[in-house]
Amino acid sequence: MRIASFGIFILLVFGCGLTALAQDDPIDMVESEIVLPAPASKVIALNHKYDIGEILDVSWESSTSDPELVFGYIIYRSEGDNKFDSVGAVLSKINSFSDEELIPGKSYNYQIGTIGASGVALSEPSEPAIPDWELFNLEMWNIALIGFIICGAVIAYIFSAKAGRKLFIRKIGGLEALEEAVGRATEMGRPILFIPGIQDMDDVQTLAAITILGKVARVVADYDSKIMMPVSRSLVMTSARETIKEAYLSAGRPDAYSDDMAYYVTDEQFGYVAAVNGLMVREKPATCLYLGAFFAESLILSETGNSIGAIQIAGTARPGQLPFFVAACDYTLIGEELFAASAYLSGDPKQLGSLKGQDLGKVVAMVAIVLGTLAATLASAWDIEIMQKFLDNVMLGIFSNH
Amino acid sequence: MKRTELVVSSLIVVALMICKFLLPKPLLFSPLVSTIVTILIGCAFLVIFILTVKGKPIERRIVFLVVGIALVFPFFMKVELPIRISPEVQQVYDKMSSLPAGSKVLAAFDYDPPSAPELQPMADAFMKYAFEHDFKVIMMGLWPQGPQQANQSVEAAWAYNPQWMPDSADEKVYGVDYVNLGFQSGNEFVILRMGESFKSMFPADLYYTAYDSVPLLKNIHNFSNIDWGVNFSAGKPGTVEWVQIAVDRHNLPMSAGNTAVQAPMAYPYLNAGQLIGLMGGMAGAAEFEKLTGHTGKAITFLLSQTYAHVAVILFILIGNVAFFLNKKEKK
Amino acid sequence: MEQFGIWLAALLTIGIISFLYKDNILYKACEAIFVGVSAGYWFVTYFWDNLYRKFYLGIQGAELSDQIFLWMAVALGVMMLTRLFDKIGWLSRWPLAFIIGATAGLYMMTYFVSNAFVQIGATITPPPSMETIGDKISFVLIAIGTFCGLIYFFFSKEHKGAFGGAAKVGIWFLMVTFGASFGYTVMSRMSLMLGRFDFLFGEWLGLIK
Amino acid sequence: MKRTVPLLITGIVGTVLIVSVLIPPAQSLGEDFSLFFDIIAVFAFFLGGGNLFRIHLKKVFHRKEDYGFSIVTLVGFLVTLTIGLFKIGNPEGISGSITAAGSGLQTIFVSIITPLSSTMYALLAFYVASASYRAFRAKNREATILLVSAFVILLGRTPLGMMLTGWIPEQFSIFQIPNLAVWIMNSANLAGQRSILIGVGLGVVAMSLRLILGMDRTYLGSDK
Repeated sequence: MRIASFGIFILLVFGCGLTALAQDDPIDMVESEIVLPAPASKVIALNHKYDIGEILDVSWESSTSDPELVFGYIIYRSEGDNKFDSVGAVLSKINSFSDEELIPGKSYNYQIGTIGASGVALSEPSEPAIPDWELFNLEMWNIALIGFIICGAVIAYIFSAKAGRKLFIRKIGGLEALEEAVGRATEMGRPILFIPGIQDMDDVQTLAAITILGKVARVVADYDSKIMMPVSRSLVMTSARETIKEAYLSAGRPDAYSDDMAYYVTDEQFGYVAAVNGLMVREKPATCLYLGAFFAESLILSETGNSIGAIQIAGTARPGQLPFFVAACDYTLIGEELFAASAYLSGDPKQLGSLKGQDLGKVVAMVAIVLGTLAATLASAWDIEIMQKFLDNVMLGIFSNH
Repeated sequence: MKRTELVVSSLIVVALMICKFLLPKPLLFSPLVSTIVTILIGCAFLVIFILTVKGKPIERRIVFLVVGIALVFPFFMKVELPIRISPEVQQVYDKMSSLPAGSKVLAAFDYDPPSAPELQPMADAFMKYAFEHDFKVIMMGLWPQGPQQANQSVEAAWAYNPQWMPDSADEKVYGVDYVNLGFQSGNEFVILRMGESFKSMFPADLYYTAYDSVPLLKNIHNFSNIDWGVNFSAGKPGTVEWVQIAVDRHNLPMSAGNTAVQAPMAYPYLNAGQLIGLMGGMAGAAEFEKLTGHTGKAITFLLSQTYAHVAVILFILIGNVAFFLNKKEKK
Repeated sequence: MEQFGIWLAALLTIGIISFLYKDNILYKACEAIFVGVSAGYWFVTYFWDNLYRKFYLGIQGAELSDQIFLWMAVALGVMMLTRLFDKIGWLSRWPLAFIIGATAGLYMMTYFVSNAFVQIGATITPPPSMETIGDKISFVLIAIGTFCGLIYFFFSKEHKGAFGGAAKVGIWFLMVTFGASFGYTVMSRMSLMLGRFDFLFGEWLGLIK
Repeated sequence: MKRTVPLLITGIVGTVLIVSVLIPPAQSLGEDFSLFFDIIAVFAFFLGGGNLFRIHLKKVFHRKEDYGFSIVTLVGFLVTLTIGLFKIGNPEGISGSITAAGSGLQTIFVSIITPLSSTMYALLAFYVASASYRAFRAKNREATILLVSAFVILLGRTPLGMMLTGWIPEQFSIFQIPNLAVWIMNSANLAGQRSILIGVGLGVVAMSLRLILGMDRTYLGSDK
C-alpha cells in the first residue's frame, strides 16, 4: 500500500515534468508538419476499491504508435465541465494511472494525451466516474479469517485454562536455565546483566524483553541478587524501571529497589556497545541476558561476555544474528521462544493457554504447507489439472497478501 | 597501572612513533622478508595447533594478535598473487576500452565508507583510466555518502598523476571533464526520473552550480546521451535497481562493481546479458586493477583479505581437528 | 587542522582497538567521549527533527484537528515527565500504556501478515521454473524443512517418538540456516577492519602507498 | 484508577490498531502513531539524558572511582548539545539543516563519532575469528551440521572454493563448492528461515494479545 502510494507520488511528480514539457511545446506542434502519434483509446475511469474515496483508477488502451513514437502519456481531468487540466503523466508502455486526493462523491472524467516528438494527441474523454469509499477492506478477507481463527484459538485456550483445564507445555531448555543462572550469580555475589536489545519500545522484540524482565527481576528480588540494566533508549529505561519496581514490590522488598538499576547510556548503537563492553569487564557479571532486537553487536557482546566467564542466555527474532548467539552463548531462545518466554516463566495457566493457541496457528500453517506442496507436486509431476486449480484458487487464494 | 601493561603500552607507542617518523615511506618488504613473515605466521599456526591438541587452547588475545598480523603485514608485502582474470571482469574492461576519447560515462557511487575497502579500489582504477583516456565522467550517488566517495576517487587519480590537478599542465577541469551531481534521495525513483531528464533530479551539482551552467552537462538530457554507465554498489539501491530501470527501460549499456556479499544477486543479470561485466569484491577489484594497469589498494587489500580468510579457516580447522584427536584418545 | 583531525581519529581508533588487549585508560577515555558526544548528538537530532520539525512546524498553519492531534502527543510526552514528581508519577504510565498498546496492536498485524502469512504463501508457491528434477526436490525439501522446523517450535507436546524425530529434523534445518548466515557474514567482516587499518597505516602513518 | 486506566488505554488502542488494518478510513492510524511516538520519545529523552547527566554528576561530586571519565562524558555531552541546539558554525544559520556540511555538529560527527563507531564495528573481525576457533566444533550432530553448512558457504564465497573443487566435471557441477553454497542458500537455508519467521509471526500474535487483554501487565508497575 505504502509502496503503491509512493509510486503514485513519483509518477505525479513525473507528470509535472512531462506536463511542463507538453506545455512548452504547443508552438512547435502547430508549426511542424510531422504527424502526431495515434491517440490512446478506450479511456476508462473506475473507483479505486478499499480506500477512503479519494482515488480513481484510470486506464486506457495504448496508442498504436507505442513505443516507437511515444514518450509517454499525459492524464487530463475534468470535473464534468469539459475543462481538462493535466494531473499527471506516465512513461510509454504504461497504460494506467491512479489519480489521488480527489473529493469523495464528486464526478470526474478523464482524457489521455499521447506525447510524441511533434506534440500531443488527445483521446476521447472517458465516461464520468465517482470516487467512493468503503468501510471494510473485503480484499483482506483471508487475513481476517485466518487471523480470527488464530486469535480466537488463543483467547479460547486462555478461557479454558481459566476454567481450570490442565494444559501441558513442554520444558524449554533456555528458560529452565534462567532461574539457575540467576541463582548462580547470587552464589557468586556478582550482578546480573540484562540487555533488552538496542531498539525502542516500538519494536515488538523490545516489548518481549520487557515482559521477560518482569519475571527475571522477580527472581532477582527473591534471591536478593543485583541486576544491572544499561539501555540505549530513554523510553525503554522508563518502562524497565516500572517493571523492576513492580517485581521488587510483589516480592515484598520495595526497600531494595533503586532507580539506578536501569539507566540510559546513549542511543548510538556502537557507543552503547562500547559502554556495555566496558561495564562487563569492570563489573564482571556472573550472568548476561541478551533478549530483544540485536544487530551487529550480538557477537561483540556475547564474545566479551564469554571472556569474563559469564553464563549467557540470548534470545532474538532476527535470523541473521541467531548464529552468533548460538555460537557464543550457553542458551539461545530462537524466534518464537523469545515471545513465549514471559508466558512460560509466569507459570500462570491463563498465559500458558495463549501458547496453546499459538500452537494451533502452527497446525494451520503445517496443514497449509502439506496441502499446498502436495497439490503443487501432483500438478507438476502428473499434470493433474484439478490440483493446479486447487492450488491456484484455494490455497494461494487464502495465503496471498493483497 | 600494572607493570606489564605499562611495558606493553609504551612498546606500542614506541613502535607507532618509529613507524610514523623513522621508517621509509611507503614501507615495502623485500621478497625475502615477506616469505619469512609468511613462514612465521605459518609457524604460529603450527604452535597454536600443537597447543590446542595438547588440550591447552590458546588465549583469545593470541587469536586477535594473529588475525591482526594477518591483516596488517600483507600491506607491506610485494607478493605477486596469481591473479586470474575472470571473464566477467574482462567484459567490463573490454567495454571500457572500446569507448573512444570524449565518451560520456555515468558513474553511480552507491556505497558508504564501511564498504569502501572493496569498492573504492575499483572506483579509483576506473577514474584513473577515465582521465587517461579523456572520458567525460558524470558522477552521482543514490547513497548519501556516495558523492564523497566519488571525490575520493578523483583525488586518487590526482595522486596518481599530479598533472591532472587543478592549475596543472594537463588539468582535468571540473565541469568540463568531470562533474559530481551529488546525492539525491528517492532510491530507484531517482533512476526512473533520470530516464526522462537528469536535470529534474539534479537541478544543481554538488557545489550548487545550476545544471545548465555546467558545460559538460549541456547536451546531456537523459540516459540516451550516455555512452556507458558504471555502478559501484554495496546494496540497495544499487545494481539491481539500475539494471531494472536504466538498462531494461532505457537501454543504457552498463557494468557494475559489487561487494562480495552483494555480487551473487547481480549474477542473474550478468548471465542474461543485462549487465556488461561484473566486478565482485576485492578479487574483482584486483583483477580490474591489473587489467587497467593501475595497481592500487585492491591488490594489496586482496592479499590481506586472503591472509585473514585463511586464518579464520585455519582457526576453525585447528579447533575441530584438535577436538577429534582428543576424543579419539579418550576412547 | 586537517592533521589534527587525522591524529584525533587515529587516537580514537587505537583506543577502541586497545580494548582487545584489555580494558585500559585510553579505552575508558574513548568510551566516555563516545557516550557523552553521541548522547548529545542524538538529543540534538531528536530535538530538531521531532520536536521542531514534526511538532512545531507541523502546527504552523495546520487545520484545527491536526493541531489538536499534535498537541495530544505533546500532552502524552509531558505526562511522561510526571515521573519526576512522586505524587503524580503514576500519570507517566498512561503514555507508556499507549505506546505498548499501539506497538502490540500495530505489529501484531504486520508480523502476522508479513511473517506468518506471506511465508506460508511463499512455501506453497511453486518457483517459476519447476523444470528439472533438482527444482522439484528443492521445492519439496523446503516444504519438509519448514514443516519440521514448525514441529520443533511446538510447545504443547513433548519431543518424543515420531514427533521428536520430526523436531530433530527441524533442528537440523535450523542449524543449516545458522551455519549459512554465519558463513555468509564472516568473510565480509574482515574487510571492515581492513578499512580501519588502512586508515591507521596509510592515512596516518603513511606507510602504505 | 492508577492501573485500570492504563490497562484500558492499552486494550483500546491495541484493538483499534488491529482492526484498523481492515478498515480503509482508519488505515493511516499506523503512520499517525509513529508521529506520536517520535514526539513522546523527545520527552522521554529528558528523563534518559537527564539521568545520564545526574549519574555522572553524582560520580564527580562524590569523587567516585574513575570520576575523571565522568567529567569527559559530561563535557562531551554538553559541548555537543550546545553546538547542536544553537547550530554553531552552521553555514546556513539557525534555519539550516543540522547535518549541513561544515557545521559544528557535522564536524563532530565526522571526526569523533565516525572513527569511534566504525572501529567498534570493525572489532567484529577479531571476534569472528575467536568465536570460530573456540565455538565452532563438531561436538554433536547439530553442531556438525552447523559447521559443515557454515564451511561450505564460507568457502563458496572465497576463491578457495573454486580452487578446491574446480576439477569436478560439468555434469556433477552441483558438487562444486560455489554451486553447493548457492543451493544451500536457496533451499535448506530458506526452510529454516521460514520456520523461524512463521513462528515469530505467531509468537507476536499471542504476546500482543496477552498485552492487549491485560494479562501481562508488569510494565505498568504497582498500585502504590
